[in-house]
Amino acid sequence: MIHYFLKRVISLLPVWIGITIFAFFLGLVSPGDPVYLSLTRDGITEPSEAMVNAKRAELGLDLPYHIQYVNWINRVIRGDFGKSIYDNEEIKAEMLRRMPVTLKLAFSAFVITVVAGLGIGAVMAATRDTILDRFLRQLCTLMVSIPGFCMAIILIAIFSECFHLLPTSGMEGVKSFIMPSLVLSMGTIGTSARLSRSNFIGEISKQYVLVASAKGMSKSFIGTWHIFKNAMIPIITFFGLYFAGILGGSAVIESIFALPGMGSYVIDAIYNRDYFIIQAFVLLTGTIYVLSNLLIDMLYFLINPRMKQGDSL
Amino acid sequence: MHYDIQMADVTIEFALKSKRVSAVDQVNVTFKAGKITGVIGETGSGKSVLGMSILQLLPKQACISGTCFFGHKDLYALDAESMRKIRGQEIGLIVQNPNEALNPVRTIGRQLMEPLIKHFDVSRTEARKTVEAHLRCFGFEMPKKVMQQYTFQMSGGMNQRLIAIMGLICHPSWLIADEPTKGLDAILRRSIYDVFWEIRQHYTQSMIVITHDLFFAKKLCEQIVVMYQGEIVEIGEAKKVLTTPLHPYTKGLLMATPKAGMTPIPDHLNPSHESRCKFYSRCQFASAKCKVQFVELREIDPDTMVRCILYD
Amino acid sequence: MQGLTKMKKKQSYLWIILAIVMVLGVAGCSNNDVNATTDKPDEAAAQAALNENNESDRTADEEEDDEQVSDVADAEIVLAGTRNIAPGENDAYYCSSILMVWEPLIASDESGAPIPKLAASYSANEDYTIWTFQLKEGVSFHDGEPFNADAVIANFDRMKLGEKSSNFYTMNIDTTYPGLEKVEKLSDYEIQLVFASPLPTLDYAMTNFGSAMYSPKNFDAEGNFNGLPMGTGPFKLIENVLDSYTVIARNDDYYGDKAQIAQIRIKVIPDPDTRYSALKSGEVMGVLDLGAIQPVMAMSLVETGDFDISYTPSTITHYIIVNGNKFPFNDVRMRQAVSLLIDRELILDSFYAGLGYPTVNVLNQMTPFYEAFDIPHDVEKAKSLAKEVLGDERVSVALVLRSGELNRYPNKEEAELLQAQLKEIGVDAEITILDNAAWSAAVKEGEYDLSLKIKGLSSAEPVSLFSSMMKTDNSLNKSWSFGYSNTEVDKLIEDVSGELDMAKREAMYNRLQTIAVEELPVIPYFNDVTLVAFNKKIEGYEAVNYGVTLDKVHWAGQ
Amino acid sequence: MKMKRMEAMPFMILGAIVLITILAPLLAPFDPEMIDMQNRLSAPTAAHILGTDSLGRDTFSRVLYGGRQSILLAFAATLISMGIGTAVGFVAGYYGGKADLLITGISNVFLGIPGVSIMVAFAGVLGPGMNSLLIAVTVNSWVGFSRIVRGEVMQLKHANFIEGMKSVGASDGWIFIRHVLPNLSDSLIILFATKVGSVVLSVASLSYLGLGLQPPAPDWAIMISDARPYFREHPLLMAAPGAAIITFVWSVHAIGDYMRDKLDVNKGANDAL
Amino acid sequence: MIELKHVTKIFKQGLGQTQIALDNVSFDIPQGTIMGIAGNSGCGKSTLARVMMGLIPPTSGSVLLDGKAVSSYSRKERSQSIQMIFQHPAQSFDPKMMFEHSLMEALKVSQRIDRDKFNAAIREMLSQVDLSETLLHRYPHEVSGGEAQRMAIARALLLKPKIMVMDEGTSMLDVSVQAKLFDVLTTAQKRTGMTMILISHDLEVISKTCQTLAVIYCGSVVEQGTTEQLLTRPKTAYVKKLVEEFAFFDI
Repeated sequence: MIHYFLKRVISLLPVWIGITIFAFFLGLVSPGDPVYLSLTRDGITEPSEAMVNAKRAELGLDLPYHIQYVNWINRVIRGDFGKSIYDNEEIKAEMLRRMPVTLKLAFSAFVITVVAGLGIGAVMAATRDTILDRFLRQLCTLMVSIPGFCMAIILIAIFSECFHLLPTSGMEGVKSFIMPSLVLSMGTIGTSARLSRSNFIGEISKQYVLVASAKGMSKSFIGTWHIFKNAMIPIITFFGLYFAGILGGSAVIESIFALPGMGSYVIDAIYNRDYFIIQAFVLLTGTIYVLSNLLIDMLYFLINPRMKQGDSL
Repeated sequence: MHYDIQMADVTIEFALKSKRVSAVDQVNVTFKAGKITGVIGETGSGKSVLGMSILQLLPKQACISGTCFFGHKDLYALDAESMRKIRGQEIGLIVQNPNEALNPVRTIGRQLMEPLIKHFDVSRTEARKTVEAHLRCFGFEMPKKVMQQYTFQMSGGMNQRLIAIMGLICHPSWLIADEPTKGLDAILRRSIYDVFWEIRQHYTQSMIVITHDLFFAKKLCEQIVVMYQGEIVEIGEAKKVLTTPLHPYTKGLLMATPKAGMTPIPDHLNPSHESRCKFYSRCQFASAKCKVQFVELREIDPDTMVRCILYD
Repeated sequence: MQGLTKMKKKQSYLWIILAIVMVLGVAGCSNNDVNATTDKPDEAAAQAALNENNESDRTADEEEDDEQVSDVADAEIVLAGTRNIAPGENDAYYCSSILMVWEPLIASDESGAPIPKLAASYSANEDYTIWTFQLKEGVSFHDGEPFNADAVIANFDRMKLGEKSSNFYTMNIDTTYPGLEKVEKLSDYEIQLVFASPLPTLDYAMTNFGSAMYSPKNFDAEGNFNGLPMGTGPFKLIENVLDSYTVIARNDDYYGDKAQIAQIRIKVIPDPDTRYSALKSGEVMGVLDLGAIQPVMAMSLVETGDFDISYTPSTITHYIIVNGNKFPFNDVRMRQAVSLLIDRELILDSFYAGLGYPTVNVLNQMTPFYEAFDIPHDVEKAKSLAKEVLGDERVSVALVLRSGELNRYPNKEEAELLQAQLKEIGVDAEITILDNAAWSAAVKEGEYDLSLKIKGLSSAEPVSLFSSMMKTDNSLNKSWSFGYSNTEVDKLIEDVSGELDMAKREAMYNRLQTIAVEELPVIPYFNDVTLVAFNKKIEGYEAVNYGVTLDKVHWAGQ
Repeated sequence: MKMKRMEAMPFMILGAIVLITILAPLLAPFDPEMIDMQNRLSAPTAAHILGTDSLGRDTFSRVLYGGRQSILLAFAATLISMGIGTAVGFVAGYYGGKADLLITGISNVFLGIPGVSIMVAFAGVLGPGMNSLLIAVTVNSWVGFSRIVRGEVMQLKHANFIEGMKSVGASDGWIFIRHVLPNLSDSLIILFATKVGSVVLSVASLSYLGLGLQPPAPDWAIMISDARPYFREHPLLMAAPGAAIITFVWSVHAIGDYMRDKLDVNKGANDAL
Repeated sequence: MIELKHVTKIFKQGLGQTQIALDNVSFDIPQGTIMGIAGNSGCGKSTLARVMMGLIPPTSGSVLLDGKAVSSYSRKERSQSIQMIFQHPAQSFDPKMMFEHSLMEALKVSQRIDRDKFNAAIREMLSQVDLSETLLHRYPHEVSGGEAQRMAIARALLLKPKIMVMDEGTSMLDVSVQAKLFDVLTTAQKRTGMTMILISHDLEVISKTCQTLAVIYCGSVVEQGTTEQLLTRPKTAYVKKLVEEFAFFDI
């Protein structure tokens, strides 16, 4: 088992390095000068040429790119993400403050997607080709096609303005996470429901299901113990990648629902060409992607015994 | 007290998207308890469909008419719950390709214990003991170790024996085997024969073996039913049917075996148009009468029947 | 052997549960210590904020306790701001002057002129090189420290430590107090500033952010705040969670008239539409800060009957900035044509619900030196002027918008209207929205022709505006590529800062304004207002040129 | 291949929308960019069927024109990413070994970068507008195609008919074009349909953030974000473009799902995702 | 004439594990003879077939076709000298193409016959394998196993190969269909005089059709010789057991 785990880690290392390189150069390539922006932040003062250069030297932005990259990497390994160029806030503190918000949002969206996705998928597979199946299929397609921000505006208009049930924004405990996570997960519920339906149906036609029913096992027993576990294998990979994806993708939702998460933080950073924040963010999401990959492999390893036998994936 | 399986006027059709395909056409047959009956026929003869319909294991699109009495119960009329009780407990099934018959992500032990716990709701430890006994009986030296493992860790032969045990674990009075020798090489074919011999000694005499392998059937079975395009063309005592066949199709089949020089059955000997006998277009002994006269299964002597006007 | 299966099964369940716990743990624990780091010294407040934040039902009883303490009339009022109104220690002023937590030596009145605040009175010698301030007595900071000459000197020492950036106004002693030599304590309540060169309008520069006063014990070695700000204002800042909310409470021993409400909580809702919904659903009682609510949405709230608005002229002017280095706007006639073409009344009525004052004067009205000019609108004259420049062909120009301001102002609609109108004078404008960084880069390199931009008046003293907008090769003139240069203007700007005689100074400013109106280095089109909207359940919520009268706010009927 | 009426609907709707977008100049009663400040924000009238927006432009004409940019962009970007993805996927699947390792590594890197930040960064780099969106979307979605193609090619490689073709003397290129591509077509169509749908949505959210497509040419997403201050009194301003986007994306996804269900039926399980 | 000289094939299975598929196999088949290769599943028969076809390179040793190494032939030259029939008939054709199109394509690619004679050649070949022309407009999944396999044989014969390899060609078919297939094959072989190599686990089929025989176990040739000699006087224990297995079902 450990052997397999190490093999995966080694294979994911170059990916992580690739992500750091991509993150580093993503920032540098974009036009606009963050130093000038940060000095004219209050919209009133006008920095002179000398002041701008002095600050740029101070931040080490005038060094050749590869040296900047090396400095950045060994700073990052020590856990110091440096300060934001725009308002020289300590990036690590800012991220630690914002990370739990995005994690809570991402995790609640993830839970909703898994529960709803698998639930609907299973129902569709069980009631295959009935009216319910067709209705649910259309519902999934519809859920995938509604833009997130439209859904957000409509939900706010209904639940906050008319019925005063849910807070429109802010961080007042669980209530303020209901609408955002619902909107964030809606698109993926549609996709994951369709995926699990395909997989469940695929498994139903397999030989071992015939054998199990020939043994006199009940439909529900076969469903839970036999089909579910087999169908889960490809679905885990989908959910794993989805979880890594949410972190980057919730910027719009976070700005609408005024949740101080990573998404809106990085969008502002990109507006202000705040290289250090962009690099830190992409590095973070890259690391989480790599970690979630490992997590998927571990879960995969546990659920799919074929792996234990050392078969190559 | 073993019951016979009596099937009367059984017709099975599949309602596919565009058209209805008929697989079994007006079959009347009785499988006697305590006897191994071989159902022989080529691909598309409906033998598997007939066998599977007994346990109602056909896909949803199949529509079955006629009756299939198992003792006093008509299996076709049973509701899902009572049918479930019969499966595994009274009629066991051994499926076709052994390597895909077991759930790859669940240990063999658990899959074998499931029916015991479900049907007789015995405790887990007791179920485990019975399974171990069966495993030992089928030649597995270390039953405990095997129960931890998974089907992909087993060889073809071992998997065969496992699915046999799976079918027999609840000591059903009847056993249906669907194409046990399909695509197997010589060694495995022989080991499957030993497995059936084992079953015959310790478990049950009443078996239906569906196969296209004539010699395997000849060696194993006592009674043989030959099917062609959904109809039964000949029934008889195994040795007799496969050495001195009556129906032209059975004769053709035997001539086509490698031992008999592999002479093929001609495809379009006589111009075929609506004729009563389905084998008319490929039959050497075809005559004008065959086209006109309605042919049904006639009894020549107590346990041989044939569907051909030659024997009127 | 037998145990093997059981153990193996258990092991796999263990793994799965472990994974879930780990993920939950990361989310949970990082949440706890995070709040603690925000305000290091004030551990208790952060812990309170954390508990309240986690259990939503807890917040309900939290409010009840407040109620038991003071009667229903003093329940906490919740307002919504557009950005972090208290950016924290790294900001030069910790929080905006809107919160009335800290007070300056010199404040400004309605028209933007300087009035004494913590400095009871002040005077300068005749060549304006020595300014003496008599400080208000009997005033103390929120942490109990007395407000006296030593406290003022401590604040000046902090400013001397170097420039500090801020979201509101960069604190830089060299720009606010150029040539300051000495800060002397004459007596416990009197200080004197000695300058190398004459500074006739120092009091204008010192208004509001120019002379913010904090308790001497409020800073660490480098001059950053060592905790919550300790000012002298009618409110004390008791709690601040970045990007979530800021809570200010009444300062009971305030020397002036006390605030009429016990506690105000200001939430941060950056999205304009969500802010609107929060206001409409009664979740917040009012909105404040720059661009709090767009006029159109404010009007739709007023129509519902249970909301009201309050506005007052602000220091912000809306300009159409032009690239004076490139044809066609390097020709003054073209600029005049555009100024004549645009219908300022129509823009204000359609997009700003009439809340704004049309102007052609580059100088904002919030300064005593402001001169009103009549606003010509003559499309035919505009066409003839344009024909003189363009002849018969048409020219295509780039109209660039800054995405940062789209949330606050209907710039996109204004641009599309401008685009349609420009077609009439042979100018085909192509609109592009650039994010802040790309906009500054494009504008600096002159890769644009027209853009819509707002500009605030830094201080009531107009010289800084004129020099940045009109002086050849100077700040905005250069970095926004106006390409405007006029020798008379340059000479005037040099002389005016040295001119001691107020009457002469005013005449020079008038001359500058007339030149600006004729030569239009940049095309101003209206002076903006500070607009706030509030729920009729509260009263005394009026807009002042920078912020809201927070100390006069109270529940209706109290 | 007779389709039941219900199944044919998405094809008809998509066809209708594409047709309307192409014929917009003929169908639209008004010039979508003609400003008429007199009757701003008017309710639906005989002339203006769906009323007018804050600048007095006719909402109905703008909805007709609204699809042009986003549909064109979606189809173009997805086609390009399908091209790149299929080629790369084929090389990885067919030749395997080192090429496969390298390509999987690179695609992992692309997957590791969050989609939105790539798009926003590219919009910043090249300035907003069609070409930067095109590149941003392509960079973000080619990986999806290459992973699916790689999986399918690996399965196809062992099918006898590929070895058969080799033994008949066909070159790899011939096999790719004549045999691999047609057999991939089912999964590619499914992924293409779903990708077009998701591209329209991600471009819409980008335009919502202000970095997507540029005014004044009408675009559904921009119309929605412009209508935000007015939508409570004039719901049509947001409902019309919203409905347009949802219908278009729904029809595209429905086609994708129809193909997948057809594929599921005759090929057993297929995780075309 | 096809000769195998000490052919060995080792597959790498990652993590350093290797699996020996073929171990020092050498034999030669004179032109025009029919040779059988028997062995149980998993003994390396299919690998041997693919090595002979030149589809997979041997790890060591060489395969000579008329004296020249198979690997030195270009794909086109190889296609004109050796052809193969696979185990799964429906899978031997591209599911998206009608049979007519597949046959035409085979002719076009191999350029064995010039373009205008294509139709005639196809019609003539179909009659040889006794298939009706209506099948040309059908898809692979619309015909029976037997018909598809005969179509595969037609495609192979159209290329006029010197050698035809059949890898378990009939194991998926019914007895009567198998008989029909071999009937077609043997008549074609007599007509063209090509070499035929039948690979199967079914000793009976091979004994009835092949002159010489080689038995393979775990990748190495256990015994080799004329069919009659191996069946009646098997030397090695494995072959004895194999023969016994088949005889078991005869009584």
